[in-house]
Amino acid sequence: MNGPQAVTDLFTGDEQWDGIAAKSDHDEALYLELEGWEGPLDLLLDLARRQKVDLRQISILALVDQYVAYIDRAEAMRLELAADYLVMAAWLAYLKSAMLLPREEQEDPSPEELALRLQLRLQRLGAMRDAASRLMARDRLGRDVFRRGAPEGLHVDRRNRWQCDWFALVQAYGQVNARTAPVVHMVRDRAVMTLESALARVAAMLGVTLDWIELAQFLPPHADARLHRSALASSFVAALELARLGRAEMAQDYAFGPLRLRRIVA
Amino acid sequence: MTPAPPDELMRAVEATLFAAEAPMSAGELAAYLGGADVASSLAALVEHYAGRGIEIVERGGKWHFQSAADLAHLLRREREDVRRLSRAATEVLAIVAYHEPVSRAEIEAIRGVQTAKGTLDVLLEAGWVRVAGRREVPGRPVIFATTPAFLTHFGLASRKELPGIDELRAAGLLDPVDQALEQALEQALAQPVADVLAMDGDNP
Amino acid sequence: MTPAPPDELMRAVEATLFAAEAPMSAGELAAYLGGADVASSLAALVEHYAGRGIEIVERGGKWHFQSAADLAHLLRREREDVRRLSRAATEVLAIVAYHEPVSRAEIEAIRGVQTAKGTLDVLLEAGWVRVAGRREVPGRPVIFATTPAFLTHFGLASRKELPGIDELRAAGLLDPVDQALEQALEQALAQPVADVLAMDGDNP
Repeated sequence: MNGPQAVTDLFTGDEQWDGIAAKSDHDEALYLELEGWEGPLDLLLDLARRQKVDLRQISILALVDQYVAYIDRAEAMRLELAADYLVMAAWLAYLKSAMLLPREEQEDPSPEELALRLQLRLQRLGAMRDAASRLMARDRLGRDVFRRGAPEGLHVDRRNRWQCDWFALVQAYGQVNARTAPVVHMVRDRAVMTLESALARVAAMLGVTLDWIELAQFLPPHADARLHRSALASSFVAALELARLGRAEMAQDYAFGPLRLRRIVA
Repeated sequence: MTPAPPDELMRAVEATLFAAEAPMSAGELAAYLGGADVASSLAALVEHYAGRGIEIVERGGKWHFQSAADLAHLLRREREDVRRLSRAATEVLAIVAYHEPVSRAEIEAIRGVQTAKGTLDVLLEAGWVRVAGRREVPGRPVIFATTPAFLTHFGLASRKELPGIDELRAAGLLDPVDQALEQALEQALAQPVADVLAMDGDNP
Repeated sequence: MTPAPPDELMRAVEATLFAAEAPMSAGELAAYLGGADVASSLAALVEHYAGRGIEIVERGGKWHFQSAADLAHLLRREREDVRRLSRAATEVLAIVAYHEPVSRAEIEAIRGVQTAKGTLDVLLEAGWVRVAGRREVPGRPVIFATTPAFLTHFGLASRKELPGIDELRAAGLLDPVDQALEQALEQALAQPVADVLAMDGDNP
């Protein structure tokens, strides 16, 4: 509100919606309103309303006559008519003649159906036009009812408080360094006895005697635990290989008992 | 009736809604006020302001203060921020509101006339109509619906409050013509011929 | 106390002041309302609103509505979200701290990956990193350095207190990448989902 104003000045009403009901019945005025129609259906609706009956009871024949008469008058007054008004006039004239024809000569769809369709369309348009009037007549915000003129407004200032600790910082730097430092791959030297050396060793030791020898005796003395395990596995496979070749025989007195080996003399 | 003095939550809801630049939903209010349950405060405030010069109203799920409607004669003014709508635009708006979601072709079928592009644009720009997706039929036409701002502007708590919508629906006036025609023809078949003719209005 | 129902003039004054875009004097109100005597209405309104969430006040002879003074904190709220620095941001911060002043390209060279713009923004927002001018090389890239707030936050008297490479190695912080990655993954799995997302996301 910009300063005071007398109430009387404010009560000037609202002209942005002047409604449709207030059309004059006066003929001249009616014809001059031509530009105000939103198309032929709109004009038909207004003419129908002039019958002052419920749209469900409207006489389609009378409406056709009214419309055609209206178009004729407008043409006589040399008002420029858009083509769709003339198309509608022609269609209505066809509808009227079909409705007056004897029934057996009628085509499909029947003129009654066409008339009913027109009537339904008029009803729907009429309903929406009334609804629009009622909607516009409501207490509208900013016209009839008002929100607060000068609201303070609500403000939420959002701020982030970032968190990070010393360890995370230093660890991150360490990881960056570790990630980007050149990486050297080294395979560690491991104490193993290969199958070849085990084969040579077992064969050589078998060659010395014809007696049974326990597998454990083939293993290198004083080997550390990892070499010992490797040597045991390799020597066992070597013994199996020699037995397969027919150069040695194996014996074991009971399950998990000591495994013995003896040379076969060819 | 001696109303209880306002409690702190009610005062906070009152002050927040009063200061807000836009309508707020109960959820927004609650979030703003640290998760409080604002429903009973809102109800108490509505009651408190009933009959006063200003009131608290709910429109499309959002709450705001506004001046009492019966004081319109005092406050009414022509302002640029109230849109002047052409007759075409008011009809299109009504059709969208009562039929939503609705395509442009459906609007034109009801109005019997092509709708100028500008007409829908005005409603979109006013923030009363929005594009509500596409209809999954051949051509996938865009469909339109109203917005919460539409409800706010026209003082409607929801679309159910659209004037006369129940009667229109009951009368079948929100159904497409084809559907209504079928029903009418079925009814007509069940009636004697004379009635059909009377219905079509043979008498000049 | 049973308040009298508001009379019409009081309602009019209430609505007019509410809708007014600027404070109004009693004289302006009276003129607006057709010459009515608004003094008693204003007094009654002041009394009515006493203790509520909103109030009517006079300032320099002009009247206006405002939210209750004790609720002013509601109108401007500050919300502080505590957020963990993402892994990427932590790395960038560490690089700035160890190598400052350092350009973005140099940071990327050290990290071995591209750095999202938001990552440096976060550090600037946190107040731990500042723009420290430009490097006088072709392109004159912006260079970054840490701030006193950085030292304060991490409890450092100076940057010299940051552990050296040898110390990092001794602490196992220079372990091969895959191992470090595994650790990070384990940590991540032990964290709530939200934290993991925060760790991965550079942006607030």
